Amino acid sequence: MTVEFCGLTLAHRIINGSGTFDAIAARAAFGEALAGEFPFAAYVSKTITLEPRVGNPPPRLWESAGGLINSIGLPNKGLERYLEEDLPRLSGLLAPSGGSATPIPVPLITNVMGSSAEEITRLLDACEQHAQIAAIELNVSCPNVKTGLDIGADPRALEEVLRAVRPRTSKPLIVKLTPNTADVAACAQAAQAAGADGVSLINTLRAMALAPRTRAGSATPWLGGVTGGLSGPSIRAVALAQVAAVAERVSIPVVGMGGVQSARHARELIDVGATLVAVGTESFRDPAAAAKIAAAL
Amino acid sequence: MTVEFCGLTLAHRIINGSGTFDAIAARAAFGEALAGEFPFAAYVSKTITLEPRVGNPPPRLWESAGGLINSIGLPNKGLERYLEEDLPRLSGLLAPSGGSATPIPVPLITNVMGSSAEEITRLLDACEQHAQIAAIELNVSCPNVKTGLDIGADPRALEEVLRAVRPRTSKPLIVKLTPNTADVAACAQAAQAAGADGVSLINTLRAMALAPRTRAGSATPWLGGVTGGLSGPSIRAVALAQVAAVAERVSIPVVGMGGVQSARHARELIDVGATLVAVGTESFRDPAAAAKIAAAL
Amino acid sequence: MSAPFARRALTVTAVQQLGAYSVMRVADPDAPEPQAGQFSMLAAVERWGGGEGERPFLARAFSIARHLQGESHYLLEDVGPGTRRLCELRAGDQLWSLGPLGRPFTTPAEGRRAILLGGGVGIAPLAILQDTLLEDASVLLGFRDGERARGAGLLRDARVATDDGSLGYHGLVTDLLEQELQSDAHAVVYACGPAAMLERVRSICAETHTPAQLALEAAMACGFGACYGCVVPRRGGGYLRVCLDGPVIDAAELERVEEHAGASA
Amino acid sequence: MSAPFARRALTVTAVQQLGAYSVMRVADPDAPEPQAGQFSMLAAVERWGGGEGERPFLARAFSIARHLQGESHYLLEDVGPGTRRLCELRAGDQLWSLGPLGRPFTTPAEGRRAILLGGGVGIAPLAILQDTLLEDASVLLGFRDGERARGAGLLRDARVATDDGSLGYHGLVTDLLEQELQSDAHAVVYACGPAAMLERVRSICAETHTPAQLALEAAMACGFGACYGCVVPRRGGGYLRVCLDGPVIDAAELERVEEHAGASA
Ligand SMILES: Cc1cc2nc3c(=O)[nH]c(=O)nc-3n(C[C@H](O)[C@H](O)[C@H](O)COP(=O)(O)OP(=O)(O)OC[C@H]3O[C@@H](n4cnc5c(N)ncnc54)[C@H](O)[C@@H]3O)c2cc1C
Ligand SMILES: Cc1cc2nc3c(=O)[nH]c(=O)nc-3n(C[C@H](O)[C@H](O)[C@H](O)COP(=O)(O)OP(=O)(O)OC[C@H]3O[C@@H](n4cnc5c(N)ncnc54)[C@H](O)[C@@H]3O)c2cc1C
Ligand SMILES: Cc1cc2nc3c(=O)[nH]c(=O)nc-3n(C[C@H](O)[C@H](O)[C@H](O)COP(=O)(O)O)c2cc1C
Ligand SMILES: Cc1cc2nc3c(=O)[nH]c(=O)nc-3n(C[C@H](O)[C@H](O)[C@H](O)COP(=O)(O)O)c2cc1C
Ligand code: FES
Ligand code: FES
Repeated sequence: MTVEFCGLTLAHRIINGSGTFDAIAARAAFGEALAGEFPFAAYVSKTITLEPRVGNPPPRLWESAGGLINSIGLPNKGLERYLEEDLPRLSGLLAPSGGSATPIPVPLITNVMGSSAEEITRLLDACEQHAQIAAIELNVSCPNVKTGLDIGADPRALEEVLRAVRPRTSKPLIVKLTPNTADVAACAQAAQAAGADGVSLINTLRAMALAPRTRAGSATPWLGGVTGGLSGPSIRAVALAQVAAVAERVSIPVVGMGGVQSARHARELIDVGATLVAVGTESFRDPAAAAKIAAAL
Repeated sequence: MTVEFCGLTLAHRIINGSGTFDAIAARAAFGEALAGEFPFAAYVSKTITLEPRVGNPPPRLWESAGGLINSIGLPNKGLERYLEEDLPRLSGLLAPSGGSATPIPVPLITNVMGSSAEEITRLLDACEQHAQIAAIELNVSCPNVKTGLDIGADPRALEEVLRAVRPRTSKPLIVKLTPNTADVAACAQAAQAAGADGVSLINTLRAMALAPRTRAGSATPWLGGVTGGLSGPSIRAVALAQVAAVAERVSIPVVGMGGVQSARHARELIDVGATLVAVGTESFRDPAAAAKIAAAL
Repeated sequence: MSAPFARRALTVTAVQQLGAYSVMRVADPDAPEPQAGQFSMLAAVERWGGGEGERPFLARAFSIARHLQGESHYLLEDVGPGTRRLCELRAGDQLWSLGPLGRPFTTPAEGRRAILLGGGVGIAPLAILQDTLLEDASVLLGFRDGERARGAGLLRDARVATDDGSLGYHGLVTDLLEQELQSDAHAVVYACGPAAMLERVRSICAETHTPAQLALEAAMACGFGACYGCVVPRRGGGYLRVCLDGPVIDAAELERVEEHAGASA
Repeated sequence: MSAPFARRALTVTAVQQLGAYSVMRVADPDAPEPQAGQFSMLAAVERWGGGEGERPFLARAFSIARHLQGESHYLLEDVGPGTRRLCELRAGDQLWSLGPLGRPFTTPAEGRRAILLGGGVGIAPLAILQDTLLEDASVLLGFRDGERARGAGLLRDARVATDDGSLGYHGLVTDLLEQELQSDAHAVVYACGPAAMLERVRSICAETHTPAQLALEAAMACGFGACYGCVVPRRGGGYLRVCLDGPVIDAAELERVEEHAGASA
């Protein structure tokens, strides 16, 4: 009962949302055996950038009604150290594929982000050298240095960037769309037109929280990064609408995510057209959530 | 302690979100005395269109995590009957203004929507004849007949429409922005540039729900209107981010709304730059919510 | 008299099991006297939320089943996160209540004999109707099974039908209605229950030219006409708001009773 | 031993009031033996949500205060919707627990005398430390007031300081630390408490060249290194994840203890 996705063979339909599961940290916390019974059918890395980033100053988290706002700020070691240090430690992951079937290797999907076609080109070129990377997820929620808007928010701008970078990789290219846009389906169409092999959505919704007032002073943002991204159950109905709109308009496979907590939620995204479903915030509440959902699907 | 807003004098800072309080129905349910101690400092009508609309087929409601999805479909009597039948019944509303001060008349803000500049022009022209209408709120979350996108989702398109219709009314014109856009602040700037006297936000986020599966059949949308709009606490952090972004970029007054449940929430919207705060979904849980918030501010 | 314009924090005074249902009593001494057919919007003061799907969030509508000595009685069936939470409440717990709301039942035209017809948890508003307006009406109650049929104890002198034959007549309660109307057609029917039952009542009454008042249900966000969410199609076009134009609606106003417009069976 | 890779539904066996705090005991017979300084991510199985601001939603971190005969003990202070809900639980109620997680305290270098220093609810991990590793350490505990100072009963032989003088030494518990270090500087400090206290401990220990292990706090979404939300600045640049690199962190790794990195006072 394996699943085909962009030419990859997966143990089941459930993967992780980028930045919501650290396989290396998880093995430190839960033991090395985890590698042999990995909860996700594919492992998506945290967003990797050309240069190392330390991320935003704390506080980075705010709990909202049925959701979480994060302002992590994409901390990562930078492309070079990711490829050198992390990649070797991510080999050999296996996912149970239900019943007594032999476990299936977990392909690695490296999520990258750059603020220009040139930066993305350099990221793709470097990944191209590593057979261990099975596919690329391109995070286009990166603010354009010129306009300040996400490069993925405008279909034309997105198509232009993608046309420029698409030839640089022979690996399946999945575009992680931004939900903070007027017409996410038009963005998905642009990605398809530019040669994307798949799209994934939704990323977090732009959100904000203020620090609880302690004295009569002026209000200050709670998050070190000022604004953050909303995830979890409170965005699930928005995710369902966006995934449905996208799946209706593109023929490439869709990875649906946003607030999935149960097999029922995953099934709903599949029902509206997703091929795979990613679990993000719910893994924080229970690291085994994805495994339970995969088993119950 | 009255508040000035677009030249109107209000008893306090709390008004209703369009379509979330029916003053005529409320007087039927709670008695005529309500008119003399109206909970909102201004009364915003449900969206009025040129022609009558019956609205969407039921089901129209879906409860989500900390929120509500509605697919009401803007039922209304149409412009003519609204002006003839409803307007006279909405005169004489008074709002307590705190302590023993005399109550302040509640100005009427008529919310209108049209799918083209011509339609909006006809709506504004008709309202112009009625002194009882203190201000106009223009709902630009109306899908453009040509593109299918909300006319308010694109700053350029929005500015063009507004420039065409702005001269038709001498009343304060508040533009109710759509949150389903890449850059709500750019839309607000466009509204300001075209002569809007104020902006209000956020309207509901596009969302969807599927009917609970009863048998192994294909999944069907729950809502009669297929998609709906998400409101309530789950969108509050998104509202705060959008109101903050807008208030930073425009000098006209801002009406903030989205998930307000308490004076603290209202205060936060004011802190990031709103002049007035609208209460919507929370009034469903307690019709006196707005009055309590106004008293506690 | 109209409802106070705010939800009120009330105290649960007693909860009793009645077969598959709970009867919850709530002290509400200052409320205006509710009329038969009216409802309240209820929510727990503490921990309303955090159930299945991070719900409930909105208040829920419940028929006032009885109002005695300053206490409102409600008949509850656990069908989801909202009713589950309310069924958990115990004497001393706090409840938000808004109401009484909605258009009540009205007394029959002179000379017509009243028949009260209830199905499942929809029997609730018939109890207060029997208490206040129609003490001598015939009472026909239908239930899915024996556990639910114990709910019939809420009313006096009821004839009971069960789907599985475990109590009373084996079959639909609407069969009993047809028998009653055959023996004396000069009647008026007051009905509340599942949509399929109400639709059957509507069509029987239409055929036999029997006036009928149907207490409908619909998912509600507000309960007082604000959200336009609780609609059912009106005969001749457009929609009725169940909370404002109902919940008691003259059967003649409806073309048919739609799937979502009834109580759980 | 590492933690099982899933949250586990456990049963509360007892809840006791200890002044301003609650001590909750949870049956956890199958868990690996926790080490002093480790924590669990806890959430109520029922009704986790629906409190203030429609929260809590995420699990909350709690130091394992003690682990005896297959039961984990936690010391809880009600400071918000999550702790409030947990403080409501009673024997028999179900709890989600993930853990034990995090880097524990380590034994002192040969010859150094241990001083345990706790503030407020931050005394919790010192109890298990006293139970397992450092039975003979001096124990200095600081509290805001007398009600909270009753929490000192969690440990044996503690010297207590209170901000308001209602019990023990009138002043900061770090004053007591300075006295102790003056009498015998060859010590190692194990501390957990409010950020301001930990910062004072860090600076005293830096000045006196006393090694110190600080158990930090930070708002956590996951507890196992997945979210990168729980960071504190590391001396020399970058950040440490409190859940993975801590909660017990060598004071030398920190430039200073920031405002959000401590327990409630
Ligand atoms: C006027 C009136 C009087 C009533 N009187 C009584 C009474 O006396 N006693 C009584 O027990 N009940 C009564 N009801 C019904 C009661 O209000 C509902 O059973 C209750 O609202 C269900 O809430 P829940 O959370 O328990 O279940 P829900 O989960 O809300 O499920 C109820 C139904 O709603 C649908 N549904 C499922 N999920 C959702 C969702 N997320 N959003 C929206 N709809 C959903 C499904 O069709 C489901 O079967 C009355 C209703 C009305 C309108
Ligand atoms: C390793 C570790 C061990 C701990 N051990 C213990 C222990 O043994 N005993 C104990 O009682 N506590 C302990 N804590 C602290 C405990 O986890 C917190 O008190 C708890 O998470 C608070 O949750 P709450 O919902 O009750 O309060 P919250 O409302 O979450 O308030 C706690 C603080 O968070 C901030 N805050 C307020 N609102 C929000 C929001 N919406 N989103 C994010 N932050 C907000 C404020 O600064 C507030 O003071 C420990 C924490 C850690 C990290
Ligand atoms: C703490 C956190 C960190 C995240 N980091 C990234 C990231 O680095 N790159 C990315 O593309 N998405 C990131 N996301 C977005 C998730 O992958 C996912 O799109 C989103 O959270 C919605 O899914 P959920 O509701 O299941 O969490 C992050 C989300 C969270 C909550
Ligand atoms: C049931 C319902 C009906 C609404 N109808 C309208 C409408 O007719 N016109 C409009 O501009 N906004 C409408 N809105 C949007 C609200 O005015 C408001 O922008 C939104 O609900 C966010 O605020 P809240 O979270 O406080 O509800 C409606 C919202 C709801 C929930
Ligand atoms: S429930 Fe809101 S209008 Fe009827
Ligand atoms: S709490 Fe998630 S990384 Fe530490």
